[in-house]
Amino acid sequence: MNPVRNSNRGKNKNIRQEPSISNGVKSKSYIAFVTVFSMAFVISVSVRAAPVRKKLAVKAGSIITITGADIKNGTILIEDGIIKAVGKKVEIPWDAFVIEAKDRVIMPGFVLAHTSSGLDRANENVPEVPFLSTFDSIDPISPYFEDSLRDGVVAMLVLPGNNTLLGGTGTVVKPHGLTVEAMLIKRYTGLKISLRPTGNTSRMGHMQRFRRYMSDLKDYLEEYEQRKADAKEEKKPFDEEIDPRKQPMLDLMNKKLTAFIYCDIAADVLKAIEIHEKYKLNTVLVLNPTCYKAAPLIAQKKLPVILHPQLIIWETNEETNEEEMKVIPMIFHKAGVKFAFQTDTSQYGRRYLWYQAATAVRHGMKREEALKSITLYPAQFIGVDDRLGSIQAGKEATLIFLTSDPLDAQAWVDKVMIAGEIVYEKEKDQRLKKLLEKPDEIQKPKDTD
Amino acid sequence: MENPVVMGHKNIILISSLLLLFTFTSAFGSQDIAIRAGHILTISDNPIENGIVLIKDGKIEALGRNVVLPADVRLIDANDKFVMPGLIDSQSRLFVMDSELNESRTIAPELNILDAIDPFIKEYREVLAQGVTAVCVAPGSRGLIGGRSAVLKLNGSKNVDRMVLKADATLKAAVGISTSNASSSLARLEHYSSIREALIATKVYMQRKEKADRELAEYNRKKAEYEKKDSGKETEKKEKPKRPARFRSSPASDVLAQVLRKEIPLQIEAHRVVDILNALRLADEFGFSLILDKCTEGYLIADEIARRKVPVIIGPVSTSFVDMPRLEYRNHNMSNAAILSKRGVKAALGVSGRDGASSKFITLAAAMAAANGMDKSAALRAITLTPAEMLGVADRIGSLQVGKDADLVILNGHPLDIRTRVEMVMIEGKVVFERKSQQ
Amino acid sequence: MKACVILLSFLLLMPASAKDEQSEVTAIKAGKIFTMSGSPITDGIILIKDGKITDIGTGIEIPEKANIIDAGQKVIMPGLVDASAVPPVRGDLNEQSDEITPTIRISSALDPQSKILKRVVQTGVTTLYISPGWRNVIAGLGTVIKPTGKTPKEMIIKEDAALTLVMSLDSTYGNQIPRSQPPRNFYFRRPTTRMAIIWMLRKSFFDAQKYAASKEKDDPDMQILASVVEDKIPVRLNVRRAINIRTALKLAEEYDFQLVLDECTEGYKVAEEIAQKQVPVVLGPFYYYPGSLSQHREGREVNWNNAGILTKAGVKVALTSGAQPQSIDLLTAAAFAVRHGMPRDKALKAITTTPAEILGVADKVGTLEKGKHADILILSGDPLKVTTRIEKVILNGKTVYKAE
Amino acid sequence: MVKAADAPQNLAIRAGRIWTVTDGVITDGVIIIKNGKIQAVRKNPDVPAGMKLLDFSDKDVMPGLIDAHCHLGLSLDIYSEIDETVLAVTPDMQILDAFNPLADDVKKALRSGVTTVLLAPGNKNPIAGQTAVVKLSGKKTKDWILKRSAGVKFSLRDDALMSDRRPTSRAGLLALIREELNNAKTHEQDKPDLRIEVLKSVVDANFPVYICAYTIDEIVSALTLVDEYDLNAVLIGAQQGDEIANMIAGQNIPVIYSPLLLFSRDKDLKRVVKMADGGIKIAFSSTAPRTALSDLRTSAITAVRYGLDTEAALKSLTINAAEILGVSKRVGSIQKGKDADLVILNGDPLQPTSSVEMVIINGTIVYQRQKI
Repeated sequence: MNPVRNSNRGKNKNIRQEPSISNGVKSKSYIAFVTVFSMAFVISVSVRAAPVRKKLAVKAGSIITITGADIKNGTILIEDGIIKAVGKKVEIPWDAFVIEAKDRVIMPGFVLAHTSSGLDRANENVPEVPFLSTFDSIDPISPYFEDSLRDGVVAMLVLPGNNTLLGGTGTVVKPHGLTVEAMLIKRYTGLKISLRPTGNTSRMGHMQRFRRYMSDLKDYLEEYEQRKADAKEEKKPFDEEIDPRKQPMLDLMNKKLTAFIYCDIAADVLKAIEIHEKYKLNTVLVLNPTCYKAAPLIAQKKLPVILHPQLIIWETNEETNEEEMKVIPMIFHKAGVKFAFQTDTSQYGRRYLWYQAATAVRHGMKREEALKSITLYPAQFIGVDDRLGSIQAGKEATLIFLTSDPLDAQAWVDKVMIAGEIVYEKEKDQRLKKLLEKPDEIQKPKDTD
Repeated sequence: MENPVVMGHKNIILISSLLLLFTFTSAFGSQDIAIRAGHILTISDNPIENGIVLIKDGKIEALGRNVVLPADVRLIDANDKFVMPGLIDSQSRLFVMDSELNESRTIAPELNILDAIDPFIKEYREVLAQGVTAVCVAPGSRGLIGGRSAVLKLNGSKNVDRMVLKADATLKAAVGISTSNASSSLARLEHYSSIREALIATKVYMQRKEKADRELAEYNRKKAEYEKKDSGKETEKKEKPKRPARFRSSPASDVLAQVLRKEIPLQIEAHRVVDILNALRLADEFGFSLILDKCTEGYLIADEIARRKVPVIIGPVSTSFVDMPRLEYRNHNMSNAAILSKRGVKAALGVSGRDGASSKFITLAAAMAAANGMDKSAALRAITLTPAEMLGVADRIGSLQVGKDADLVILNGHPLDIRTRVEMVMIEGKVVFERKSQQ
Repeated sequence: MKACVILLSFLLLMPASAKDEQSEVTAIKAGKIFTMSGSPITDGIILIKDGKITDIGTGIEIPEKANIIDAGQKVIMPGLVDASAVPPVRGDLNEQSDEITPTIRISSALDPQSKILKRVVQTGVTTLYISPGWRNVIAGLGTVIKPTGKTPKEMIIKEDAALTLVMSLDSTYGNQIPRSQPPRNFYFRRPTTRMAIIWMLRKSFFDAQKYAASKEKDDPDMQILASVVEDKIPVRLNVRRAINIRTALKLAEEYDFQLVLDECTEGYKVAEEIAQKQVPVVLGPFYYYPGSLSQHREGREVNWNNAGILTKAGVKVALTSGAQPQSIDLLTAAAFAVRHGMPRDKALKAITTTPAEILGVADKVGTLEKGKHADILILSGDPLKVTTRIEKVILNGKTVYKAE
Repeated sequence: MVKAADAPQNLAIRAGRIWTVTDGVITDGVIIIKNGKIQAVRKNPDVPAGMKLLDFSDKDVMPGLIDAHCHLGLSLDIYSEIDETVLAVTPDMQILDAFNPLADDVKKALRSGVTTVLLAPGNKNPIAGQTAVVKLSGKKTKDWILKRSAGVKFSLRDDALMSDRRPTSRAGLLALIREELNNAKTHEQDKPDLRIEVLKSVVDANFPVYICAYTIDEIVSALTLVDEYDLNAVLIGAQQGDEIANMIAGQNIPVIYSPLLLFSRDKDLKRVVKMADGGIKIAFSSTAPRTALSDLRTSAITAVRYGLDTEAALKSLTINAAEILGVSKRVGSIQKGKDADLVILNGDPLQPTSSVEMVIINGTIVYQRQKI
């Protein structure tokens, strides 16, 4: 890790002690505090204050509000990027700019609660690095973000990968903007803990390493408090900082950070719960498919879950020797667990959040619930549900315009609006054209001989 | 240092309550159960013919020829059958994946096998079906000091803490294990000495710790005194006492300290004569309570072992239990158990099979030991009460005695007869296995 | 607990399949039937007798003792045909000891108990073409099988269905060039370049032609190559780059053999030429990103609409899993082909009739017609909706999968 | 222990139970042995004069156990001289040339009651070499070598695939075997070639082949080969054979079953039972020294544990094996005229609690258990 950067982070109290920076206004002011990132301030503001019309009225063929009932031929009234009203008969002020979307389905943008893409490298090879932040590693021009926007994702929590015991803290960004600061929605959210042993360590060693770290932390704090007490006693001034490298774990324990605990096998879930309860954390479980065996436990503990992109696995039934299809989202759904989906590009569909939801619906999940797990729930898990995840008055006007029903493979994202500003339009998407249309005839070589 | 097990206990006790419901194949609340059996092998005492075992809230309430049955008791009729305590495999690797058995570090006493337990693996059902109700799982033999073992019950719980009968049952160590199949005389030397070093270091550590505690106490006393002086009418100013440096405890050393204080026995895996002697020498020097594990060539120095009253867990009885006999088994002798027990060594039998499923053959192991000279009663004791005593759980399991857990097996014949089938298995009064009729 | 669930699900499953086997005739009623041979039938009936379709249409009267499966308003379509599936074979699919191994028959190594088969059935695939791996220039003979039966004999419906050639760079992988050190094993060998691959193909077929003409028939390798140039066995040629596709077409002309193109990643660039030569294409796995293709050197220029562009140009296109265990869901593949620009009807054909024709088993499978195998899918809705699920798979008239 | 050097003398053995295998159990009987052969087996206990009497009135006598597939006496250290892997096809190799009758594991085998074994090469060659049937003790060649060449061993296992030798794939493996057999078929006599001669006798003269195949696909390929070239075949291993028992029985191919390892899952341990019930002739094997030598009897005992009929188990240890190996004229049961290869146990042979007290080969005591 880079000591200079860390000492900066250490000194800068605003970053750490600002109580959950969640809504847009606050986050602006919060960034403003950050003297070291004053540059960021300028840009992020300039992005917000881009040529957004002050008042907008979107006339939609149908509106999926997520929290409320769907609305046919409704209107969404937007002012300064915030939704003012939504409904069938919303009267449009004379000075509002009207966007006609009669043949479109409009819904809140998708939210991705866990990804490690868009980073140059996802994992540090030292096991305990809670003080690292993806903020310093996000690559704004990575095609991943471009694609995410194209696919209707408007917010994503970028966390370190699953190969590091204490991997570091995450950053919530929107896939739009030329710098990380411009993309930033919320930084210093979530800390990644991975229970999968790496290298040649066993689970015994891995857990022991974790306990060791925690007991050291305990020692450190006791000593710190002792020194403080002594200073008080001797009426000396006490200006010693908490070691910035330890701060994130402390914030984890006083719930300023949410723990994103990755479990590789079902047995790891038990350990995750153990940790969750011992340290009284805010916990979100990031699960491998086989963890479904622990679903009843998770349901009982009411822990939120982020599912692996692979939603269907097969297992051999020992008695009959038959292959049995296990539909992971259904197992959790039946158990009553609240979950969000993840994506990857390893096969057809999985790249799209809407396809993941559709897969669950295919196997019997309620449509409303499925849609929630790609919008509202992930927004809740990463603490941006006060501005994203549904279409309600007061929330940010971050919407996607679809050509037809979101769960239909033939539906395309036609427009993406972030805080009242249209940031993506399909017909202007050159790359998509290149991917879908026939290139100009390349001339044939003359026949030799 | 924080104890993971205790910690866990406080926390996840809730889950278990829920899990109980669907983990047990059939559970009838806390109704009393009486088993009328043709033969009751108590193991601790003589067998009882045509007796009754009375079970109340998971414990054995009474047993004998004439037990008065309370009203509304559930009577299980086993007139022509055998009843015996649940079997124990003291060398099992059930619930642990191969990859999790060993840690790359060589001296790692702070490790705990409970972190490697995967309650979701299915093999245990087959083991249970053969009458095994408890297993002792220890780390593998790759590390010199591999970590602490634990005694688990096969009660089908998906929650490790509910399975645990005893955590930190032993600390597992190994000397002279050949990693390749080449001769390992050098490794042998190195193993012995590095374990010895670790123990010596621990002694020093303990002294330092005591000293630190003393100093702290002293300081606190002085400080209190000083403050008193300070507050009262000060006569002559005393200078303020200095706080001693804070003592940093080390999880590893703390475990070894427990060993030296005889709180945890050291279970040393040794095959060849020289290794066994090394283990004994260590015990002589440091005076910890030793359990010899495997002890393949023990029969060659039975008296040495007997003289020191060191208990032994023998296994595998037959090399059929291991896939490919390693160098350690070169002088393997199926009479090992017989010879040792006849010379008065306290000998338990383990399967020490290649994987978890092997534990289901514990009775076969006992039978083989009997075939090679161990008398049958001793062989049966070696897979029930003896291991229970060694592992410090004899107050709960291992024999049929009033007050002990109702972990028992009902068989349709003598346990050592190959044609005998397990009819029913109970753990703490709950039926966890019942043989289907068509089988 | 889990055991109980499993047991239950099986109790649910058993009766259906059991009954199918007992009773003589099975009759299936459904709201909509995509026969793939003509226009869809509404409220149709299919009669099945010993594994074959005996009658199909509306208003057919059902015999007394027939076992009736009433699919209600559900949708029925023929079992899917994967023209490039993952072989149910253990271990290495490539015989690495030589780059020209025509006598290798993938059928000889079939594993009837393979998990792959049991899974693939649940995704609706009832006919598969499997071939040796792609690490040899001439890899060997592929086979058309059905995912049922205890022995290869029972599974195979067309042995020696095609000879697999590999013109993509895969056939050079693992080969080392003997430079300073002397060749130690057979990995020191040709080909290591594109030109060498094509040279070897030319050479083999040149010899094959001579052999075919000559009298004595004593070389098993040549025997097979000869039957290719004699047009008895078609060729499946794995190729990705446009330039190689051209070469392949030329080669097919020179030695005139029946050509089928495999994978064909850059096919969209030379669609017209392929169409003009009337060469069918079996599209390989779909990749979102240029370079995400494992053979990145050849996958720089992916086009999502490869299938669409080829079909528009008039090429016969089959959509397949591309022998990738990861992507085995053909229905989804078709749905996305349509999303990217392939006409709907063509997409449906591309996973049923077209592959059946390419594999030369169109007389047995691919459509729902009198006399054809009773391979039937019962779907909860439209085949190309991703929210539609496979309710039941009927293979040779027997229910082999039923969703809980 | 009585030295194996003693001349085979005339013996009378009185036993509590005689498990003849072929004609039931005789209680309180006597076995009369004259120069290495069984001269009589009778009920009434009186013994002709001038005969050394071994009195085992409270013990059981059974025929010497036959281990139908093992690699005994081939190992200097824990197994080595089993596979000749430079070439993939070595039918002319004879395993007997590598056999050391005085090896350690041979003695161990004797102690566990094994008197006759099939020696075989390992599984690393598709066409490995010629097997042999030998007794584990005996002075004159004819006493202990029952068959110098009992057949050719094929291996369809993955072990026969190597990354740097043909074949590297299963398909390639079968292609190779077919190629070799076809060559043998079409081979002209005028150019002699030992390798091909052997294979010729396989395809033309019904010379036995021992095909090692464990999994279903391996077994299926084996059956196809047998069909194609109509081979006189025996299956070795055949672990998952129960899945296609009817086919194996249909082609009536006997099976030398792989040892029942004591770490297998229940469903695998039940397989052999299903096969026996399916009408397949089963013999047990130890593949020693890979697995422990006690395995031969333990295999049978475990099979009984999982439901195998005791008589079938007993036969599989003795007469079945003898028949499969084609040596049933001399060994495999306690019958007049057969070699006096006997095992004395202190109880029912199929109980794990009973152990071997004495082993006799050709009327000579070759092992006697000492008291501890």
